[in-house]
Amino acid sequence: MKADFFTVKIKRTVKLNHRTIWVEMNQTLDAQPGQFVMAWLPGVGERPFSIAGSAPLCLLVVDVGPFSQAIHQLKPGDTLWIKGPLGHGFSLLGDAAILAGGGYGAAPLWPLAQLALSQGMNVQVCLGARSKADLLLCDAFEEIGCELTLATEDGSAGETGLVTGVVEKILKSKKIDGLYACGPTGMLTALASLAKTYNFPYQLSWEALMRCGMGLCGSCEVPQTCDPALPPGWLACFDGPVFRYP
Amino acid sequence: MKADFFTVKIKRTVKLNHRTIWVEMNQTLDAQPGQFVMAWLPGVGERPFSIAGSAPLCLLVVDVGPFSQAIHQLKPGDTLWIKGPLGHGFSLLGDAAILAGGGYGAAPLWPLAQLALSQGMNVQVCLGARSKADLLLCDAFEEIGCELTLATEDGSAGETGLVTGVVEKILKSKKIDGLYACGPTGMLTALASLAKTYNFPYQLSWEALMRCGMGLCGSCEVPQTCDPALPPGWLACFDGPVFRYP
Amino acid sequence: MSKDPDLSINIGKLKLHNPLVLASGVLGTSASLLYRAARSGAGAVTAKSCGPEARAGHPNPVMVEWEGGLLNAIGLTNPGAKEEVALLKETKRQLAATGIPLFASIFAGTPEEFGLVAGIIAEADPDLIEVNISCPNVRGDFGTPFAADEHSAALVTRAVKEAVGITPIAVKLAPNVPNIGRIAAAVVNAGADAITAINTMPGMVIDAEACQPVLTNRTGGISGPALKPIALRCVAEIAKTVDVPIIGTGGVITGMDAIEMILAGAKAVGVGSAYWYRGPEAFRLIIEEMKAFMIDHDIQSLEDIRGKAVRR
Amino acid sequence: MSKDPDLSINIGKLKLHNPLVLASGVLGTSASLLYRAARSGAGAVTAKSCGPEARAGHPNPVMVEWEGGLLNAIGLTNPGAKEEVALLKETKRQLAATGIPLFASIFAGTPEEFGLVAGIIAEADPDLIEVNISCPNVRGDFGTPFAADEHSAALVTRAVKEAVGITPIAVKLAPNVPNIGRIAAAVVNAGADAITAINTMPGMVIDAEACQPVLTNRTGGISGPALKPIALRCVAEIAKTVDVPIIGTGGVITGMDAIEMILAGAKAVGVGSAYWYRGPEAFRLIIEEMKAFMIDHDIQSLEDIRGKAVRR
Ligand SMILES: Cc1cc2nc3c(=O)[nH]c(=O)nc-3n(C[C@H](O)[C@H](O)[C@H](O)COP(=O)(O)OP(=O)(O)OC[C@H]3O[C@@H](n4cnc5c(N)ncnc54)[C@H](O)[C@@H]3O)c2cc1C
Ligand SMILES: Cc1cc2nc3c(=O)[nH]c(=O)nc-3n(C[C@H](O)[C@H](O)[C@H](O)COP(=O)(O)OP(=O)(O)OC[C@H]3O[C@@H](n4cnc5c(N)ncnc54)[C@H](O)[C@@H]3O)c2cc1C
Ligand SMILES: Cc1cc2nc3c(=O)[nH]c(=O)nc-3n(C[C@H](O)[C@H](O)[C@H](O)COP(=O)(O)O)c2cc1C
Ligand SMILES: Cc1cc2nc3c(=O)[nH]c(=O)nc-3n(C[C@H](O)[C@H](O)[C@H](O)COP(=O)(O)O)c2cc1C
Ligand code: FES
Ligand code: FES
Repeated sequence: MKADFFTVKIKRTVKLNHRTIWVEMNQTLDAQPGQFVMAWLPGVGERPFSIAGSAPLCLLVVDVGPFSQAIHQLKPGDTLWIKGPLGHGFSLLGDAAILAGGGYGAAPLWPLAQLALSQGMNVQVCLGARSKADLLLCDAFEEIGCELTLATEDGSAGETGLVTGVVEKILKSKKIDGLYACGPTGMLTALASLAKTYNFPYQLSWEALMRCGMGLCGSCEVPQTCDPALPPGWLACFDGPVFRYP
Repeated sequence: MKADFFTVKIKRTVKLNHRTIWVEMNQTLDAQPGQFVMAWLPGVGERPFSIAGSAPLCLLVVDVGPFSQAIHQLKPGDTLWIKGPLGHGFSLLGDAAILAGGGYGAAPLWPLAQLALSQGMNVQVCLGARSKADLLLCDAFEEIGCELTLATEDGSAGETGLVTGVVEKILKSKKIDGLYACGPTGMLTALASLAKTYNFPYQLSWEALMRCGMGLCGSCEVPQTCDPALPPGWLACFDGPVFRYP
Repeated sequence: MSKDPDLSINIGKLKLHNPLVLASGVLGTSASLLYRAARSGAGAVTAKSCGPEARAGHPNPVMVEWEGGLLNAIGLTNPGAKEEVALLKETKRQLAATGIPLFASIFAGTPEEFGLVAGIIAEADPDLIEVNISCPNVRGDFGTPFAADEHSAALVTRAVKEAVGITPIAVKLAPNVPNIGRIAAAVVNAGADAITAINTMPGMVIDAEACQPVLTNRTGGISGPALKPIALRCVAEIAKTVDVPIIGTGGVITGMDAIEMILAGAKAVGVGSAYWYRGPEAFRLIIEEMKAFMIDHDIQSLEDIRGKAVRR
Repeated sequence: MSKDPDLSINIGKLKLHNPLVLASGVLGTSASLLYRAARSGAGAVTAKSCGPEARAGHPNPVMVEWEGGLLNAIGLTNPGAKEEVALLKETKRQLAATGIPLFASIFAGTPEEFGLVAGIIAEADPDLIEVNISCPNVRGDFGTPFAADEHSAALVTRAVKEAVGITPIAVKLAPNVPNIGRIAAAVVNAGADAITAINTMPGMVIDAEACQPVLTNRTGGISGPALKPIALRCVAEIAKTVDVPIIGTGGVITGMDAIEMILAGAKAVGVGSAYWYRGPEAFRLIIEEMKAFMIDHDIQSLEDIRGKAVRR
């Protein structure tokens, strides 16, 4: 790992929903699913993004503020500055995996699903969002052969409620060797306790405010209040973003 | 090349004559014949020495002052600090070589002779010194199969006179593809003009006061007065020590 | 090869089981991170510098790696002195069982303010208070660092010393001064119990493609390998001038680096960027390498070699 | 892709066909070496600094490479001002046909002596005289460098300026100061026509095995890659403060480095250690890389990007 920036060019962007784009670059980045990059736009800022594809490098970007908006403005041929891959990703276990994503948490699950399928694993994907329009990559997961279950808070697609609900149902009903998830902190905290209740190995990709991205500044510590299984002083950027338990 | 010091241990030292030792280290140094090292003894100083052997690293050291004297004091197991290999060495041409050494100039010729013989070349070695006791490595060159001619100023061994004299005789009498020499500046200047007279390719390993040993300080410039064929600003440590002509 | 070499050292009355001190600003932002560093092998840990008020720090990018080291301009992100007291107390509680000392670190905008912050922080009863008069990343707000001249450095030292009573203080110096020995002498005369040397060296990394400095703050502080020869020179110069313990800091990544720092005259050795280069095992690896060197060279205790490379 | 980019620059009335200047002390010890550098692609060449009297310099080792760069303490080896005049005259003669400017470089122990040396050197009629008030390697003899404070720096500048008449002078500054912009302002006010920034950064490389600093002089000056971010920051700070041409020097090894230096505000670019890293073709390689970058980015002349990375 070397944490300096290099430039990539945007090859194309694809609109995924009203506020989300898929950004494909003109080059590959050797990375494991679950690792992330820091993306820099000079004069705008620098933000962490999950690696949503590595050959070529792809990011999935939800427009939530100034930086993500600026990414949405990029055109093919424009330059983006990348530092990474950073952190540690998922590592697959056993034959049957359940992948649970909340919002843009689908991003790191996409390369993970591809890898799992290529290894002959059975892959169950559960995606949750506020409403149907916010769901991401559903068709994509289905097309490559994942079993897909959806949950929306407003019931506009799949089950009504949170993704944790559908995950719990599956954990109860099927033989699963590992739970892999990425999404908002609340969702991950719930999944962690769920997995412990059912005594499942789990790997959760945590979010936190990233500053240095290099395990030095302490900004991205995920406290044990999020998951009591986390060791004290666990850093999302350096130890994670993926926390593996046990 | 990286110009920092590393340590080697003395394996053994062998007395070659009243003021010269052969120093064998406990490790190899990948180098071409004609390259040199800077040897450092903390508290004593740092001086340039030709690489007299590279597997293992060997130096030939004449006691002429404080530093070389300190080297003479070293015992097996003692530490020596080495920076190198530095500079550019000899490169062999054709089938028949004449190697001319004055004093410790025999040092870089020794690995060169070995290399030349291993390539099936005919190797003629001419060594010169003040008197018989000062000649170096004569038996060694002969044992490995070089033809040897000697010259001493006092006539105590070989021809009486300078090594340039015997070289000239050979150049006149034999088909030689290249002249390789190392020794005092005066000898090299004479050989350069000799070689030009007889229109021979030559490679001379020049000496100069070395300070940085890295081609930066300018101390080791060999002026065109030594050999008009030298390009302006020629540095023994960086461009040389071996100057190849044409 | 006989007995295990002794790596313990003293800073005044403080005993450290090894000389490695987690440098301020690196992972010292919470009790759990300080605890983690302590558990992973540090001889003492320093909290991130705190000032009078909470600061968010600079916007991203705040850090970048370049060929020879790192450059950061975090911008002294901290929760303010009052909050910091709670953090330090909790840290002390967590560290109690380990016996590993906790150093606080403070900065401020005027000597008086330094005194105020020091007074507040002293409530948490840290084992030592490091006085950061040398952060290169807050110029805009705080003017030229106090470490820049003897007079200001001494004023700050005196103000802090008066405010903290018996708590020992270390003053942290900057490398970008013409004569660091003089600054060291001034702060020692003013009451510093120890000196930490050095803080980062001001630098700038430019991305030609972007036509901009990489850090949002434009300039930042150089740490890591490129800082080591600068730090060694500063430590040697300070060791020549004053007699207090020096926490030699800058570019210590390996056990050999730590040994060099001690040869230059340091008593303890600060470790920051090594966390990036060697990961969470940094302290343990450095300790092992120091021990191996000491065994190889038949060195019983660090005191035997301290300052040896620069003694005439 | 249309026409070849224009790399020429002016320093006052001097025209350089490209911005690369052979840095003082690197291969500037003879007419033939300066001629060689000029022929190998430099836009201007600077002779090794010369002082009032001949100096042999420090005993070996005088130079070592470390992980991030080089460290040297040659010790201002020079033949003394009188001899230097002959060297410079011969160099001018050899360079005449090339049109490549020759810069002299001087140092001394007092402002008056600086004036004297400058007066002697001016006889050789160099195109510019660089005033080295920042050599870190001669402390013992010459005390803290004049570059350390505004007042001394200005005194030297004024003395030299008075002694040399119309010959332009560049004052060479040191990185180990708290506020290099202030020193720059002082020397410009005192008459400096240009600024060279920076000289090497003081440092020490210790060999633990030897229990000693590697250089006989113990400390030396850091040059090469590790110096670049320090130099960029200094150049940016100076460019913000004064308006004279800056010869940005420190760690320029590639064309990209040179471009960065210009983005930071430099007019010309000093090149020293690159000779070690890239060999005698250094100038030519750097020029080619600069041109490639300029063509790629549609930059017609260096003036279009000078200071662009640090302009607000
Ligand atoms: C490991 C990791 C992976 C991520 N992967 C993705 C992804 O694949 N796709 C995606 O759209 N988003 C991802 N994010 C979140 C993404 O970083 C934020 O959406 C983005 O930073 C928003 O910046 P902004 O300027 O647009 O909005 P802002 O207005 O700056 O912030 C909006 C929200 O984004 C988050 N945020 C802002 N700055 C940071 C920061 N430095 N570090 C972490 N979070 C921040 C905060 O929750 C904030 O409230 C990821 C975050 C992390 C930590
Ligand atoms: C490329 C090169 C290869 C050499 N190879 C050998 C060798 O294989 N065996 C050997 O015995 N000697 C060799 N020498 C010479 C060797 O460097 C000197 O004998 C040695 O430096 C003497 O140091 P001293 O302290 O013993 O003597 P001093 O009293 O310091 O010097 C005696 C003489 O050695 C020479 N010398 C001193 N310092 C230097 C220096 N820094 N650079 C060059 N010459 C110096 C000068 O001619 C001086 O008059 C070589 C020199 C060069 C330049
Ligand atoms: C990310 C980062 C943040 C830092 N923050 C502080 C700080 O808040 N206070 C301080 O005194 N030094 C701070 N420093 C400087 C370090 O304490 C240390 O002096 C410097 O990094 C050199 O040591 P190193 O090379 O081991 O990192 C910081 C350094 C880094 C890398
Ligand atoms: C071997 C060596 C000798 C030097 N001698 C001088 C000198 O005599 N006068 C001077 O002003 N600078 C001297 N310098 C400093 C250089 O001119 C330059 O400022 C410094 O090396 C940084 O540039 P670089 O990184 O390109 O080498 C010397 C540098 C080196 C490496
Ligand atoms: S973002 Fe700085 S430690 Fe993780
Ligand atoms: S010894 Fe310095 S240039 Fe050769």
